[in-house]
Amino acid sequence: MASEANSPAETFSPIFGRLTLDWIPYHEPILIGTFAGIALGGLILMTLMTYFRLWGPLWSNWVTSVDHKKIGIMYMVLGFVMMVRGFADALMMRAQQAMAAGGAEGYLPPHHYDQVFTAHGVIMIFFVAMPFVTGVMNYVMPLQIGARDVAFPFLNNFSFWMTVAGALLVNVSLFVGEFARVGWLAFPPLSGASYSTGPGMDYYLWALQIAGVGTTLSGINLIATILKMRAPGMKLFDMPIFTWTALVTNVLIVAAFPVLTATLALLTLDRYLGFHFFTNDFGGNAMMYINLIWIWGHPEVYILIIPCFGIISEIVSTFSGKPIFGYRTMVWATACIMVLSFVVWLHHFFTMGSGASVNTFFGITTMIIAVPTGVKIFNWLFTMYKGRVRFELPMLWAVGFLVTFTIGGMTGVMLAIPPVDFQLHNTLFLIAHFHNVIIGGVVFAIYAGVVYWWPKAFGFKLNETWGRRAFWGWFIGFYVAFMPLYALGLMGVTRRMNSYPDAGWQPYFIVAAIGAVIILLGILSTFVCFYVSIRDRKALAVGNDPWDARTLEWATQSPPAPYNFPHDIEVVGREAFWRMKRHGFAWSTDYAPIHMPKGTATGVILSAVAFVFGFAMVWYVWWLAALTFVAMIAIGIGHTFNYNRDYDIPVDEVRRTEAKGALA
Amino acid sequence: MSEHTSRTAQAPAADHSPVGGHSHGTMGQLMIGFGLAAILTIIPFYLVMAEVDMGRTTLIGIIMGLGAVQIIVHLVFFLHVNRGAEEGWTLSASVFSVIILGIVLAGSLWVMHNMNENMMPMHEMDRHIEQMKSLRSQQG
Amino acid sequence: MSTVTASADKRIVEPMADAPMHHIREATPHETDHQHRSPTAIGFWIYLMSDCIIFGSLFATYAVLGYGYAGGPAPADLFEPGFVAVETALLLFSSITFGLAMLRADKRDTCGALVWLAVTAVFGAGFIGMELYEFNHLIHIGAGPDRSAFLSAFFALVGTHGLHVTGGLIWLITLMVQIGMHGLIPANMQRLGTLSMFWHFLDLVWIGVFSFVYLVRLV
Amino acid sequence: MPATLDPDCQRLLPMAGSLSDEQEAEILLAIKKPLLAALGAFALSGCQYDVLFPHGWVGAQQRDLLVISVLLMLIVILPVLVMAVWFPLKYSANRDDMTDYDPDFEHSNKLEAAVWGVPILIVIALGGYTWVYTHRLDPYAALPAGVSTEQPLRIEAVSLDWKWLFIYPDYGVAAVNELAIPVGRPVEFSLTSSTVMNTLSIPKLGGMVYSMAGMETRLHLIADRQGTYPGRSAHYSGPGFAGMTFDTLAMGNAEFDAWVAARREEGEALTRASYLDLEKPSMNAPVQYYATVEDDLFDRIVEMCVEDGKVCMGHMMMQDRMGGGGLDGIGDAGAYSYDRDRAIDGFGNLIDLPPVDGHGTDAHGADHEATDTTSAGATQLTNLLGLDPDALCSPAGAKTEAQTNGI
Repeated sequence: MASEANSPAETFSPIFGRLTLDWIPYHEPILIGTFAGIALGGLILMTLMTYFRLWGPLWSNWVTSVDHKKIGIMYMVLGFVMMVRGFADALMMRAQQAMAAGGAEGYLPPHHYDQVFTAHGVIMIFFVAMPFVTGVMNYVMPLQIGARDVAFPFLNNFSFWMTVAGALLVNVSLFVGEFARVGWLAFPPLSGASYSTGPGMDYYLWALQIAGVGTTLSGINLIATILKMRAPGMKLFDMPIFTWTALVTNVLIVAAFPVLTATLALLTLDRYLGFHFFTNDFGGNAMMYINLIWIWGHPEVYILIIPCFGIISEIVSTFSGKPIFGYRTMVWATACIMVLSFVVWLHHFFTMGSGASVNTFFGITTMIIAVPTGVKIFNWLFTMYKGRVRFELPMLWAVGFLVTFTIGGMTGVMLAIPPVDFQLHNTLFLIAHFHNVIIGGVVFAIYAGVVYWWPKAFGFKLNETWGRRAFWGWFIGFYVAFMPLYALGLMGVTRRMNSYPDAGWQPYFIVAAIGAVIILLGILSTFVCFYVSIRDRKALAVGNDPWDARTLEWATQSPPAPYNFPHDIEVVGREAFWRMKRHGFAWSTDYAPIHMPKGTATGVILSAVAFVFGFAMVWYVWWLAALTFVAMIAIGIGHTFNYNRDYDIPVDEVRRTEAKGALA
Repeated sequence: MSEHTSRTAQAPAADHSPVGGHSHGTMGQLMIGFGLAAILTIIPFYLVMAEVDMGRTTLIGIIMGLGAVQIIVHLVFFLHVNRGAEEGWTLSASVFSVIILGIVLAGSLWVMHNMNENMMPMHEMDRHIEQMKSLRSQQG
Repeated sequence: MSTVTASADKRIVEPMADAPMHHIREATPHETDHQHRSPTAIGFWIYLMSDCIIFGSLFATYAVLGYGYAGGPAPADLFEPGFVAVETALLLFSSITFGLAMLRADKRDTCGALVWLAVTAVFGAGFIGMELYEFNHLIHIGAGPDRSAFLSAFFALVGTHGLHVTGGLIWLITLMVQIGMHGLIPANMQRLGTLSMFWHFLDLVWIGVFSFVYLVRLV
Repeated sequence: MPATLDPDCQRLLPMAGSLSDEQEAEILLAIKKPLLAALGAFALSGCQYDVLFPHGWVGAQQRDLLVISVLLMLIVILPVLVMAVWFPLKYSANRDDMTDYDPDFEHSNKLEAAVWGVPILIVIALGGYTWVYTHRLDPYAALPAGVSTEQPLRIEAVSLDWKWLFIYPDYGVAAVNELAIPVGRPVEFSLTSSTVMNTLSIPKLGGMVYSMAGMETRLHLIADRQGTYPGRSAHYSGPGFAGMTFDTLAMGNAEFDAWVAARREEGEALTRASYLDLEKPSMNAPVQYYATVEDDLFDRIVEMCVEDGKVCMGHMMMQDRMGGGGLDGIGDAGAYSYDRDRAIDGFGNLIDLPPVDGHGTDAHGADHEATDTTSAGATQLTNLLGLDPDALCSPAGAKTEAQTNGI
């Protein structure tokens, strides 16, 4: 036998499926502590909310809201909350690897450590990075194109809550059962029925499927919004760069996520019904999974980074006091990336048996994709050139992004060369590389976006001191944490090891752990920054256009009224707001009633039922799964019988709202 | 089941297609489409069911080709995809999907074929054919 | 580029104080040109394209794994071209009858539209019935999806199409009830147009299925 | 430790190379402990950059390409990094002389040409190198003739749960978690896995390649210098993964012959039966040797038919190419089943999953009772759906025994 410990026995009862008390990990002190902390925190939160009578407003103003701005903000909250969870996993890993050298075992046994690194990857990609980019796109894009809301407001609400349902399912696995122990992409046969028994892998599948529905629908929604809801007169080549990147990102989502859905569905069939897609036997072929998952996986990388390019473009342009350099080049470069990102997927598995010609082809296509990406970086540089650069918080993050992302890009091209990849594949060099582009790219850009659009969303700026502390925590922490991993990678150190024999590696791991702690300080500073800024919101209050910005979202009130704009805007040319300002812009006070969609609880109810369905499927509680499945269909059909989904905001209310904004 | 139109839309930037959007076609279009689809369905079924004597590759080519043509017939006559519909976005979206589908299908086949060639235990074909024959005779 | 900026500057961007009502008038549900402005058609088309890529992945899987019989039955042992021809005919007829229903609906002939929709539903149900029969038969003789990678890929691809048709049927019946309740109001017309796209799309996918899954493998 | 320092590292650490052991010991004693620990750790780890200081031709080529690519990219990367910091400072809004502020500067054909042109030129150069090196270092291809004139040594490597088995087909010996190779002689690995994916990685010698069940991959490496080089699995494969390490002993030809001879003297026989025993999951397995190896064992491992009563994959693929097993083949499922016999729980212990339609596995007399259609042998599908097993299961269950006996 391989281990002293055992998983709970496979049993089945008609009522509880395979769920037994043995699956509650009460013998794991770390988990019990976490659970107690969350339960206590939750209890305090609920008490406070009850005390201040906030349940009603939360439900009617937020949970059931179809307002794209509120949904955008909720996505960001989800992203930050899940980032705490994902980062806790990261700290655990760094601590384990700093300890477990030269025969020492550390404090996490493999069974637990393997779940931690899987959960870290899944959470950070699907429930941190994705909500972040979706949230920013949701909030900013409709404002930038002068729309009142997205094309399908109800769908937007539903998409968000499906993402939450997926995130909840991942977190429930902490306290009921276990999570997958397979790495974030769950390569079979390891993730198949035989080598991943127990509920962990099923949590993974259902969480991603449920969240994936939300992501795909949100992608469709935002494309339709950009295509159909632009302000009159706004041509495609008048759209702000961020809107362009949002369009490309959502096209990628709609084209790539179906592949993920299909692939995970096939793996689910393998696990649940004994199909043989990715098994070793019966003619199955695990390589087909690897192939399909990376057809999704590589575009996914660009789904995360392209909106970040857009954010950086807006910020660099605004804070340099200049239009973006080479607008058309920028757009075409983005479009190139959109198509090219679909022809490079094999570079993730050069070492898995392809021949030299195939490897060369995919290596070279990968290098080609670096060209449009590099062009973007030059465009940002030349936007600053001969500009008037104000080094405010968003710009600080943007410059941090430029430097860090460039280095990450270089190591990425190194990995794209097949013979080099043969040495560096699956080493910590790879880990350092993708954290370099995801932290240096996505996280820095999202932070830049948050500090940039925060005054728009809430009417006050973020506290500068704590904002800078957060930046330096992340920036220094990143280099301290990941440069040692590059070094370890050049030693050939493999990823995902919960212990290692060579004590010579330990100093590097200790430095990396210190780096993680510095990042922790950055994250704590972020939350302190939020707290301090909200506390001092009166002092930090700003007008509608605090950064002297160039795009339409700054033409509205801060925070914008539910209907965004009191009137339609006839847009002519690029950077409409910039010219509107120069010609002394003011909204007409001749208001008209505004037609808006009503809030609805259907989205959150459907998602709650979907969550229960996922849980029932994980534990083989077939009766509950069937019941919830039918319920979802019934609720969906029921929703279509409601024809009364809109209302008019009367002129008086518009006038009142606009007057309030003018006073502030 | 859940699509909900926001009727708060501003007019789109430029709507050059007053007829665009939802054209449901005419009886004539429908019948032409039906006729073509029926022919394009009957031919491949006939070829297979009558076991027409043709090269395997030719037959496969014909069946796949007719399938492709019929897909276009459906797109044009039943789904009314044309340059005017939705300011051309329907057509663009379709072309883009075809490109992605082409990449996914051709790419997967190429990559998987290359890997199977390299890795699948097919190198001792002859030995296996021998085994096979003996097995068949044993069973028979 | 700078010339564009300069000329644009002359045309001052202002709120449309003179015609601020346009979109609101346009947005009322009974406006005839409403559907041309609505994002529903293009949104649903984009959904269909994403669905198309799901099918594409399944077709790719069938193409790659469809020759792994694991010593079990091959297409020639299992597929009956005549049977598939009848299925195909049912689906094609249902497409035509849906088209006829749309033509009636365009003429605001509620009753005619409902009748044709009912005929469509019958054809669709017939198709699903045949598919269920086929699946049941295969599983009964032991050629279920767990027998080989080929059968797994077959069941997954054809089954996914079948699930879509089933979903379409549920939607069709729901919409018939709604048309019965409210008549051919613009909202229902829009739904009918959307369902029409879905239904024709399923027929289109079936062309791929009968060509690539059945016929080619019987050559 | 100093004994394992190689010349590369000695160049990095001039002190270490020039001192005798005694002198060193004296100095070491004189230095305070914490300083020693820190210095020692970093100095030693300077020698650990296996990727940068490889001891094999393949690794050296890969290192060269790595260096070339970095230098090529620095042509663009360095200016970008400089500009990224310098521009915001130089064009700061706080500068005194604002005359160079040009708010309309948003396009320049020259700059555009440069920002597209230079990266494209670099990518063309990189692409050329990639083409040449990727073909030269194709793991399936034998090393170029110029590297070594010696006949390649064939080694069959199998990743098991969770240890490595190295079979020397030319010598008829095998070892677990130890890899001995002669210096200067190319090594041709044939790789496969018994269950999940793993990767054979010996960074000091060169790149890695995956091992996968039912498939056979190749890897060509060579050691230029004697030494002990760590090897491991570089693809996460389950709870015992971190312990899948082994020492690569690169030795002279005579020593290698002695190693082989020593293996032949002692140790047990690696037969199909003992392999099935070895294949069972274990963690941190000790080094173990086999004096003899049954013929065709590796092929059977690749083709997943070490067990009696299982159809070999090559055979299956031939059969499939000839049109499959027909309707009569339906009941033979058990002879094609593999994974479920190796199911493990979360801690790596073998567990019993109900076999898939296992009517054919009668070679395992003990398992046979469990494969009865009416009891535990019902398919998982049936179990999960709670459906009538008779409706789902092959009625051929009874007659399949006879059919599969012939295989």
